Amino acid sequence: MGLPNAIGDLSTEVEVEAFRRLFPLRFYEKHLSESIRPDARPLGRARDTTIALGAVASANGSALAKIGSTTMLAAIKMEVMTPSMETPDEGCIAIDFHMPPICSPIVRPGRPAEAAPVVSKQLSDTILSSGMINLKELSLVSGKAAWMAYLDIYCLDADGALFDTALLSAVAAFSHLDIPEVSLNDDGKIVLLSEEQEGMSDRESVNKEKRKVTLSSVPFSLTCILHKNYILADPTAEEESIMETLVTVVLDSSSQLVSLYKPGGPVLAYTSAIQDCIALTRQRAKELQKILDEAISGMEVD
Amino acid sequence: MEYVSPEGLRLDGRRPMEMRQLRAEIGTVAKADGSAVFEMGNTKVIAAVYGPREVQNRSQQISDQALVRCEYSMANFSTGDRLRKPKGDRRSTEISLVIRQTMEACILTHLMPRSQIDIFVQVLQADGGTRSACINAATLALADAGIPMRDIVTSCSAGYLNSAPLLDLNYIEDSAGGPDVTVAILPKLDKVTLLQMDAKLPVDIFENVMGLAIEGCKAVSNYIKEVLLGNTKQLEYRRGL
Amino acid sequence: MAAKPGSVPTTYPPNPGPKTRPPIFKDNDLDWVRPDGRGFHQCRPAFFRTGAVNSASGSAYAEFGNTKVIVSVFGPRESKKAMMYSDTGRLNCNVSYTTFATPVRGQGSDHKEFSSMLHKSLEGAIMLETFPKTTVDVFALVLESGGSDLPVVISCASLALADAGIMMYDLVAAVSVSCLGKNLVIDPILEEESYQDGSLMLTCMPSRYEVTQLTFTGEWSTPDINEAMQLCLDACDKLGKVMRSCLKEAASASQE
Amino acid sequence: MVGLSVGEKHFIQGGIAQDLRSDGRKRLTYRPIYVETGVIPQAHGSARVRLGATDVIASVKAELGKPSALQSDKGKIAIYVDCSPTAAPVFEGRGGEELSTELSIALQRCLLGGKSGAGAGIDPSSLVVVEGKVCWDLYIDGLVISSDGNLLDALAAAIKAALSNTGIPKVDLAAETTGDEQPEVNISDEEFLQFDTSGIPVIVTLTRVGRHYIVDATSEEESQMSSAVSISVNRKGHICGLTKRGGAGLDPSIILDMISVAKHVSEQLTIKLDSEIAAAEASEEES
Amino acid sequence: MEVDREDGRTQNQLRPLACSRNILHRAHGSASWSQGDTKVLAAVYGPKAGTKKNENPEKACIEVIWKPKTGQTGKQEKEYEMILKRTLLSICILTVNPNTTTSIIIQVVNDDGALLPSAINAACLALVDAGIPMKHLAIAICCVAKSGYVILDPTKLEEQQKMKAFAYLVFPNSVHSVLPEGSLSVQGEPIEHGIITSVTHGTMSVDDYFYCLDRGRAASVKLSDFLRRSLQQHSTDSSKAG
Repeated sequence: MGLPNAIGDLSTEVEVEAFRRLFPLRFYEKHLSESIRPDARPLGRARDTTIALGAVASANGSALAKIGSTTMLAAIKMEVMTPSMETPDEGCIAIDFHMPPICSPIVRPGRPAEAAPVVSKQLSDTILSSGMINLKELSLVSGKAAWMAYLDIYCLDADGALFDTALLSAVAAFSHLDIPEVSLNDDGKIVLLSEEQEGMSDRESVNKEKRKVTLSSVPFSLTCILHKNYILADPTAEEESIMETLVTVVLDSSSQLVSLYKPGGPVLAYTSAIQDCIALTRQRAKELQKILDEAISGMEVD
Repeated sequence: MEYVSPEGLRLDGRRPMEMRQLRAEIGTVAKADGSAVFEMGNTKVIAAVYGPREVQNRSQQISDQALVRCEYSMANFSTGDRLRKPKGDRRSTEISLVIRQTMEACILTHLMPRSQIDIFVQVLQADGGTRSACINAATLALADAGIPMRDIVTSCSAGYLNSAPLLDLNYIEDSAGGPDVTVAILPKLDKVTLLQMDAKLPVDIFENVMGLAIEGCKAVSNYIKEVLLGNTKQLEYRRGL
Repeated sequence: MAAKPGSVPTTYPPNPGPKTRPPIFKDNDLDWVRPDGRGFHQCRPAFFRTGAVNSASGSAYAEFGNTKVIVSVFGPRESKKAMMYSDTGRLNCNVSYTTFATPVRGQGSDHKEFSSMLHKSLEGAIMLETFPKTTVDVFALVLESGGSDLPVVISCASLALADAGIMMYDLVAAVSVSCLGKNLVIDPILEEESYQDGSLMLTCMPSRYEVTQLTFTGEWSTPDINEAMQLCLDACDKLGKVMRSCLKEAASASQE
Repeated sequence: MVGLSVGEKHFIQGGIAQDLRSDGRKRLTYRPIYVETGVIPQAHGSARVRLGATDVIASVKAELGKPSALQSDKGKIAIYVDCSPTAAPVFEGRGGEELSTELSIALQRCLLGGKSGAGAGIDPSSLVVVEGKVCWDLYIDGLVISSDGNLLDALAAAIKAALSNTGIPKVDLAAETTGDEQPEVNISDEEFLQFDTSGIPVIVTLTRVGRHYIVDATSEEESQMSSAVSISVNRKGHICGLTKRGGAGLDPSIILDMISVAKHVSEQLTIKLDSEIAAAEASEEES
Repeated sequence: MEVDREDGRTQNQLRPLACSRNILHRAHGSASWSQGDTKVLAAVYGPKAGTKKNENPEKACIEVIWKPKTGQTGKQEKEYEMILKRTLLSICILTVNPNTTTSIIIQVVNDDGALLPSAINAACLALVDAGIPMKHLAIAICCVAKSGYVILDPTKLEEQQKMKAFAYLVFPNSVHSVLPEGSLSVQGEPIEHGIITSVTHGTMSVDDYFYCLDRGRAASVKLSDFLRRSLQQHSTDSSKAG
């Protein structure tokens, strides 16, 4: 057992930064044994989280969410479509997740990041299957016109827990969504009911009542790292790259399980660990709900 | 549609065995090592040859022979209806390959190991028979660049429409959907280096049509030789020999 | 447009019909005010902040009215492809838009023209010989387009380069001017840009008083050119001061 | 890539400093321009321009289209440039794309005027057939066949020549149509409309080598430049567009000086080009 | 509680399983796996020299290419590729062949539900066929949870019926090991009780999920037996032939 000792001896001599780069796993394990993480967080604590609503003026709904330094900008643009024959009174949501080259040194222009389509798929699965949005509310004229909500989420800074931040920004953008008031014109097209026309035009608004979407059962998520017997909540990019087993739990407001996502990883998840992760997520969902409520009430004051 | 009138004339007034007007010009691209314009009626192509030179991509280097590369591209305005095609579509890739293989067979590649020869052909106007015109232009450009070759390669196409073999199809005849036989030969060695056909044709008629195309190739080779000779004489004259 | 594979229904934005172009102002109508109430020669208030993206070597965020831009700088790092040896560094620029940046939902694709303009505006200011054999990547994302996008991107990029500690001769400030009828308006917003008769964009290194890039469109007489250039140079000078103070603030904040 | 030895570089720079360039020209002299029109019979108009060893072709094709909703009284003009790999092996595959886009954008900026169409070489409202319904869409394609510097000036000259050579078929309305229907039109195959090309500017590129600037640089000279400014000037002497290449900064007063030099040079260039175009047209009609 | 299933199965009944190995001659390893009408083909090439950029060269690297039955590779396929890659990485011994890349190509022949689990099982078999060093096998199964009961191995129709939640689960198979008893268990739980991969769709209660886990784990034993039997059979066949 010469090697670990050698490293141990070395650790007293080399500087902390150098040790961190040379033996990242040992560096982390030393911290974990003290129940603390290098950024001074306890294992189960998530990073500081902020939400700013209405970050993009040209969109119908938008939000900027930050968890630690991971930053996501989500914006919704509403367009009109003809609903499909099978669901004449339902609208549609198209969700896309982008990782532009600005967000991380590994993304280069012209070659999209490998993670982007995966997170994109995960997001649309989660949002659509959680039943957060009733697609019927997006209907305008049954069989003729319905809203297509284009939700685009841009990662501005990638530092771990991409899915959690993206989901939070998406939920916040929906809660900020203001559906424009529209009417049906003579050509059968939906047009904006602009303020100056209101007086003289005899057209009626087709969605006077439906200017906001009701969010039933909002999904919140928490990603945890499983490493040996430790569970680390809300990992940074560095932690994700060193300890590879990730579990993402999504719970909705009524604590129903929307998704439990563990794509492989060297550590096996036992029932007890999963129960712990779910418990952490329950707690986190409450925190996030509070942050979101504060952001919304902050908007209403303005 | 009638492609040959009862009087035995084709749509553009030619006889079935008649070739379109040929025109060639050597040295049109000043910066290239060799270049030529070749016209067959309304079909007009430019070929430029760069090399033999150092291999750009080291991994492609061949230790005992020269690397021959070819790129075929069509100008946006070369066809009747304006189309902006992306570069490197399937058709251009295929033609590039055909030209490359044909030219590689006649270049004495073993004389220039570890080097690279680039042939670029650009179609300015397409009116049928671009493949043949490109090969002819490439031959001239290679000769202009002074690259050692076994023989010049010349190419011509022939088709079979309204039960008549037709030499050197133009675009309308080409798009009629009948068989189209493209042949390239080494005239001095009397060997065929390229033979392509893309439709069904009885064997005896095929021999007929191929024979016609070979005759066309020979006619092209006579013209090309004339042009090369004229060019050489001019060079001689300029050098005051 | 060919339909995309898959069953994506075609959609349209609910705009109130094709607008007939309202004349923003008539000739010689000097009483006209700009849509956002500014004077003709008045720039929008500029807001800059460095260090917006943690994972980048340097970054900056800029906000001019509704124009919001974020720029990250990576490197100097290993050149991407097996590129030939070079005894000076390389600069690689890329500008892209978000899908929701423009009033009509776009594709969010790369903007080749702006990418090459950004490159040309910056290369003269960077000491490329200080990082041989390597590449500095400058990536810009326009979060929201509110007019004068390119000048904002350029100014923001030079700030991000400074934040990344890349050696430069000077900061690069950029300003554009639109020509509407006989009037010159500085720092135009999107609406003004869509009706402009001509435009001029100038990027310069304010302390060295050198122009690194200059573009014109439309028809200009010599006196107009003189006037517009002077307008831009003055504005660049002011902008340069704002940028410098932003850097100073960041530096003093990090010292504390 | 132009590979030059130190001696060659000095020779070029020294020659420019003494107002005697390596091919015997003065700093502000163009190489001889050869114009040939009607080189692409399938197009509505075409021209080939040679400037020394630089060789470009421009073609104009017109298609009937619908004007955009925002500018219902204007036709659309688009300029695309392609660099053929015959001109240089580096243009192979996608290698020429970067330069092609740059040239296309520079030409659009210099020839098509501002967003509202003011200052355009060709009045886009002359392309309208029925307002808001039918207009001509003009597609201008440039192709670089051989490149020896100064591509932008050569392309602009070729486009000007191609437009002078362009005849657009006359269009008659077939029948009165109302409402939203797309009106039917007859395209005449006998009568052609010509453009007024006198307003199309010429582009003069001034390349700065050392402390001097030269026009119509060859690629060897371009490799020695510190910066270059392309200025498009119309017959009235107004500047219709300007782009700068090359990274080095310039003092604003130098730019103004360059503009005035460009104006001066453009007068001679316009005259020379017009006479070449006229000669080319005449020889085309003869043949 | 009895549930009626379209094909008359009981809720815990799997569809008929079939698998075969070494079906492609050019590939280094290959296998096909079918569960009812779902059929997947997997081919393994490698280990080839070198890893891709951004991968750790001190370990072996795995690359997964998912070919859908029709159409082009989209987001769904990218997600499957990522899940498959991570799942396989966790069962392979990566330190044996450092700085190499093993490619696994998955071709969907027919999709009738439980596609991802079938692909994981097929990939596992193909890896064994190619002789890639592995810690243990992975057994994948799909469970559908519906208010209090669970059905296993659903068909496409059963997957698509709305408001149903389903989970794809991957377990390690039971290890026959020469190591002393207990060394393979973590915290007293046997290794086959751990989850390698879990992917869920749709909303379910937490209890339902754990119920899924239980049933899935029970069924995975059956699958594991089937896998082991077919592997042993093949190896005896080939040893006879050899």
